[in-house]
Amino acid sequence: MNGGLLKTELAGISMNTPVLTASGTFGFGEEFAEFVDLSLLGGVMVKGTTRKPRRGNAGVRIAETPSGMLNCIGLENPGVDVFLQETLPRLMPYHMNVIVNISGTTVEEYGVLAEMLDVPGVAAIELNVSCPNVKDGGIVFGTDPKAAASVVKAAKKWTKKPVILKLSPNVTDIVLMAKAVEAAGADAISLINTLLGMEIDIHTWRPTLGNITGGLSGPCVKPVALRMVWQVAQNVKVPVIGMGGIASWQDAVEFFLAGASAVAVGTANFVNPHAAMDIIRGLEAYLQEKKLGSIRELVGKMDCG
Amino acid sequence: MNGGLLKTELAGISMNTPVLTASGTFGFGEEFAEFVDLSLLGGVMVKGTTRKPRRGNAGVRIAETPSGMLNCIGLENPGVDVFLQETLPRLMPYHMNVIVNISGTTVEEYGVLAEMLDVPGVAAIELNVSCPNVKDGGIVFGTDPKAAASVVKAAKKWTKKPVILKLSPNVTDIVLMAKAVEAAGADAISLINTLLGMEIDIHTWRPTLGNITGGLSGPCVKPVALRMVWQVAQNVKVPVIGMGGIASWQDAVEFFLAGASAVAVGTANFVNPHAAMDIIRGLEAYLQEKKLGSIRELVGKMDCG
Amino acid sequence: MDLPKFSLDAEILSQEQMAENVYRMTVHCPQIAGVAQPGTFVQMRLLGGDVLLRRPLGIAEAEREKGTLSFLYRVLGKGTAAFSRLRPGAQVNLLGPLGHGFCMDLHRPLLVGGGMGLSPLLFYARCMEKRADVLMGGRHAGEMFWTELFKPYVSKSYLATDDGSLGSKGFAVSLLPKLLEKGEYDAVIACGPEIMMERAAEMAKAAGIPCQVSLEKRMACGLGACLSCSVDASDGTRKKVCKDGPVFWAEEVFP
Amino acid sequence: MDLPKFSLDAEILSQEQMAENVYRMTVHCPQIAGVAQPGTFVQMRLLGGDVLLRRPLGIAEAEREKGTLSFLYRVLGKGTAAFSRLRPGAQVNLLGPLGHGFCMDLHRPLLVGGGMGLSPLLFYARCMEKRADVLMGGRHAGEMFWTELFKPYVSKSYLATDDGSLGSKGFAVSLLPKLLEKGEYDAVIACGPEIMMERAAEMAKAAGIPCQVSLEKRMACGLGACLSCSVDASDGTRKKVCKDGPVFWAEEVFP
Ligand SMILES: Cc1cc2nc3c(=O)[nH]c(=O)nc-3n(C[C@H](O)[C@H](O)[C@H](O)COP(=O)(O)OP(=O)(O)OC[C@H]3O[C@@H](n4cnc5c(N)ncnc54)[C@H](O)[C@@H]3O)c2cc1C
Ligand SMILES: Cc1cc2nc3c(=O)[nH]c(=O)nc-3n(C[C@H](O)[C@H](O)[C@H](O)COP(=O)(O)OP(=O)(O)OC[C@H]3O[C@@H](n4cnc5c(N)ncnc54)[C@H](O)[C@@H]3O)c2cc1C
Ligand SMILES: Cc1cc2nc3c(=O)[nH]c(=O)nc-3n(C[C@H](O)[C@H](O)[C@H](O)COP(=O)(O)O)c2cc1C
Ligand SMILES: Cc1cc2nc3c(=O)[nH]c(=O)nc-3n(C[C@H](O)[C@H](O)[C@H](O)COP(=O)(O)O)c2cc1C
Ligand code: FES
Ligand code: FES
Repeated sequence: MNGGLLKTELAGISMNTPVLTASGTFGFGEEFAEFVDLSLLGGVMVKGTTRKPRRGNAGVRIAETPSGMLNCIGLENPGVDVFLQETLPRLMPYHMNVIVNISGTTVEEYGVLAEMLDVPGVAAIELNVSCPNVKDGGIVFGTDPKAAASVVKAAKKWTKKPVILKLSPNVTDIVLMAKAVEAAGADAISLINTLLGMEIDIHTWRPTLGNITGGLSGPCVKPVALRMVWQVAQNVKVPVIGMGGIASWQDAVEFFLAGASAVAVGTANFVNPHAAMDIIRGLEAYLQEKKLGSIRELVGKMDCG
Repeated sequence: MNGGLLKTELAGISMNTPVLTASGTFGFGEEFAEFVDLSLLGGVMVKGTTRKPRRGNAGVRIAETPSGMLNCIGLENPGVDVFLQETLPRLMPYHMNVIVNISGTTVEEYGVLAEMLDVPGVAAIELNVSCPNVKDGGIVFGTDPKAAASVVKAAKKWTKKPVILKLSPNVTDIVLMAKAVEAAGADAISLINTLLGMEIDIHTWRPTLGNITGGLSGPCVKPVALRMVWQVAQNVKVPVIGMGGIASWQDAVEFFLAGASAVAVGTANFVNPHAAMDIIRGLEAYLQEKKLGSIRELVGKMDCG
Repeated sequence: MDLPKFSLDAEILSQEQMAENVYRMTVHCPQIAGVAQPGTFVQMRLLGGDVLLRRPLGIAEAEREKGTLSFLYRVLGKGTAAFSRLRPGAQVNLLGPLGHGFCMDLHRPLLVGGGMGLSPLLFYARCMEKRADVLMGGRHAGEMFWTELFKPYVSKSYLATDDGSLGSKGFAVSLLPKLLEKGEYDAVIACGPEIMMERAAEMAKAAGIPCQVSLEKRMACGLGACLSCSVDASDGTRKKVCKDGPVFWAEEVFP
Repeated sequence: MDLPKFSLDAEILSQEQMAENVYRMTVHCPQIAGVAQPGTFVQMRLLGGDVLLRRPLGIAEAEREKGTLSFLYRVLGKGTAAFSRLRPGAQVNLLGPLGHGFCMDLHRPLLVGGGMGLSPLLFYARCMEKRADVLMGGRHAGEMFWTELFKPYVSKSYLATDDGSLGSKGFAVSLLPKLLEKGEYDAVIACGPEIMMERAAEMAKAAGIPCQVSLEKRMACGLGACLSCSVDASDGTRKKVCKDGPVFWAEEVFP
């Protein structure tokens, strides 16, 4: 690593590189420790955490689609208590930015979670208001600007950590959502979460997934994600963390040019466990080749003259 | 063709098969006459037609994306007068259902177009309220239930032909849109139009497409299209024409099971000019194998028990 | 203890069709061959095709000296069909070895396998050096190439086919009570359809010996990160088949 | 008159590298070879890979007796890179012949080609049986394998490279005024970068002879249906490069 070129800072979090890993696709980071130098990542957005443990959805949880996948994990996780007592201490030796992705069923629960996670070792919290795979709440916070704003306010009130709001792409007007959460005090915005999709098994005439519908991710969603990042980045002042289908450093460059200050790698981790490392190396070489002194010189530089 | 199995009727239009071709992907049908028996199709949804001729967008108009494509043709067409005087008479010998896809910039214009097209040789009109690639209007009719409803009313008032409303997937609540246009009198609903996406050329730092953003179509969007068809079909009584990424008869079967009464083939026509024929043959063989007497026995039969 | 894991391209040395829709692929991959244990698996990725996710495949043979791995797989859908079209000289990417394998600390295990579940048992039988017997189940005689594969490595083999075209007619597990009667075996090691493994587990329990089973679930990461593959364990916790398994003691996962 | 069109799988007979990133692929496709005209093209589709849309390629050679077609193409992106990895025996799907070719009704045309634009001119030269001369432009000597390819079919060839490593240094069109001076040619047939064709058209006009050009646009359908490829014509109408072209009289499309 030719130190420095990729160093950045986002919402007060200092990052060795602007490449993070997306929630739900990278476990707690430790699962990938053999393939990725976790301390080089901008951060690991850990698996969605809830107040109480959740078993997630029954039945089949993933399906492959053209250049993508559907999932309906349904926020399976051991709950915030186990996270704080067992997981977080285990992550300390990795020296990585741990960004905790949280989901609540009420506005208050986001506040409670935010407060519980206001502890050393947590770099930031990411509010997931858009998990398409759980029935009790969540989805409304992700599609209604007022509800999303109230979730941000609740979290901001109870934590001093940076609060990142993660937007759902399943909306008519992504800019409206982004402006609402910015006004409510979000320190950064990440997007996109998964698109809602489904598959039917034509042999059994039943939905493939246990939850009928699931979240679409992977390269197939990249054009939509990139468009939303571009629209949002132009309209807010807080930094945007772009994600959705990023599988190569070239994809990442597109997101930076569209206005993302950092990117997160999701589904690609399943295809190639060192995808994030490959992207970091590729970005660095690209900056060197283009004789750019910092990744920031790319951010938002798309020229639509 | 083992006659009859695929015969169907939709919004009063009798169709030899429930397989149509999607607007903008099949010209006026004649371009594909060497590869497809046009009279076997349920209908040809011809290229989007407007009151005045349109040149469409400048610059690059298509880009390939993972399992899909972006387009920003921008409704290039010779205008309704040329369509009526030159194109329609030329299509007569093909004995196909000509469904004219129309776009207006005002509610009134939809009425004017509907009236002008209320002529022999036109089987139905399809209202495109969702072209993402033109700036003057269109998009608002596709994302606001009231506006969409008023477009349907205007068209219904001026034509006795069946009126099909084509929904945009770029909305928070597709069911709300569908219910609104059903209540306004739409005889059928087709969905989905393209998802809004973009691509950036990392060599030039410019958007690939002349119009910056474009519409995403092809296999990559199938999971989203199928989910929307399923959601809408459960909530409206009018028939649904399903489209979005259909490339094989297996894909088509999924759409029927999800509740579509007919399907339309779009991007797949570019990949395989006889895609629609292959789908017709595959569906017929499937019905025979399953010992079903009619395609209707598939419609909406997904079992989510 | 987790085994060290590798993610690397491996050259295909041979690809043979064993029966209708069943293939054996052998690849050169000394790193994984060097550490793989019977019951562990790899996540195989197609390079440059239109298959996105990896596909889990058990390891059927690992020859440490030659640095080769073999897989026996059935063509089911898009991924396995694409694998079967690859020719020697082509490459696949392997992530592995993944998960935990079968208990090696046994003196006289009885292997019970059905269909492609026989694949990891083959590797196990070989490591047991004739100390294991095998009870095989398959659909019909055409699939019983397995007999030949197991012959060099097991002491005795028994078999049943659904249609009776080879061996006894019916389910392999039906033969189990009789085989366990003599008290010769110190464990049952089962891999195959879930219903078969459940019955094998019951019978082993009745016979008073332990039983291991190998579960199958759709997998994305294979590393314990995505929770695509989690199952309820008997103790009320959740287990990840890819990481905590795929091999479990029957009582860990069956009620 | 439109040519009859086919959409069919064709076996690759050979694939040779001609220069850095430039390949010649020969396929067996008697149906298209039987009717193709110089200047027409095919839409080539990769079977079973991760490339969705077809890619337009001009026909460089069509041998009616052998039923073969050749393409000369440069690897630019994902599609052409995938083509270049295919080996003899593999198949591609061809849709063609598409569009309208060059005017065959000429006695002594001068062909002006730059880069891969030389490919369709090769087919044309061959049909003209030594009645044509060719003026070739390329980046450097490494790309001038073209000279050898044209030699058997043209009467004279002239060439220029950007770096002067072969032939004259500079743009090929700069040589044009001198060549047209004698009044020997009855038309200029140009294919290459748009700027080159525009200049060639101007010079032909100045010399008082007609000029044809072959346009390049991104294409989806290739059949005149999708309007991916439309361009403004001088008469104010819109033309579809795939169907109305790719070959146009210069005055139809250049101001
Ligand atoms: C630990 C483990 C070891 C395995 N070992 C073998 C083996 O040695 N030989 C063999 O023939 N098969 C084995 N399988 C099953 C094999 O993984 C599937 O048959 C294969 O993934 C099917 O992929 P496809 O693309 O052909 O089918 P598709 O139906 O197109 O696959 C769609 C998706 O579902 C998943 N999927 C479909 N069926 C299964 C299944 N039965 N198990 C897990 N995932 C599935 C695929 O991985 C893919 O993600 C094993 C499975 C597991 C979990
Ligand atoms: C009528 C016609 C004939 C042609 N004949 C030849 C030939 O004989 N030899 C040759 O080397 N090339 C030829 N080309 C150009 C060739 O089609 C492109 O180089 C090729 O499509 C690039 O595909 P890609 O996947 O490698 O590049 P990518 O950049 O990955 O392609 C992305 C998309 O853009 C399109 N595209 C990119 N560049 C071009 C281009 N220059 N022209 C048209 N579409 C493009 C692709 O078709 C694809 O849809 C011809 C083009 C046309 C229109
Ligand atoms: C298996 C899986 C599980 C996911 N779980 C979560 C989650 O718990 N919380 C969350 O905010 N996003 C979750 N996501 C969404 C991803 O973080 C990411 O936003 C999305 O997948 C788009 O990025 P990608 O296309 O690179 O995967 C999940 C995605 C996948 C594929
Ligand atoms: C090149 C192109 C042009 C299109 N033009 C129109 C149009 O004029 N009017 C319209 O309603 N939809 C238009 N569409 C959308 C398609 O009709 C269809 O709704 C969409 O592409 C999804 O189907 P597919 O994935 O099968 O292509 C166009 C799509 C493409 C790819
Ligand atoms: S496959 Fe990801 S946790 Fe098991
Ligand atoms: S490529 Fe479709 S009209 Fe020319």
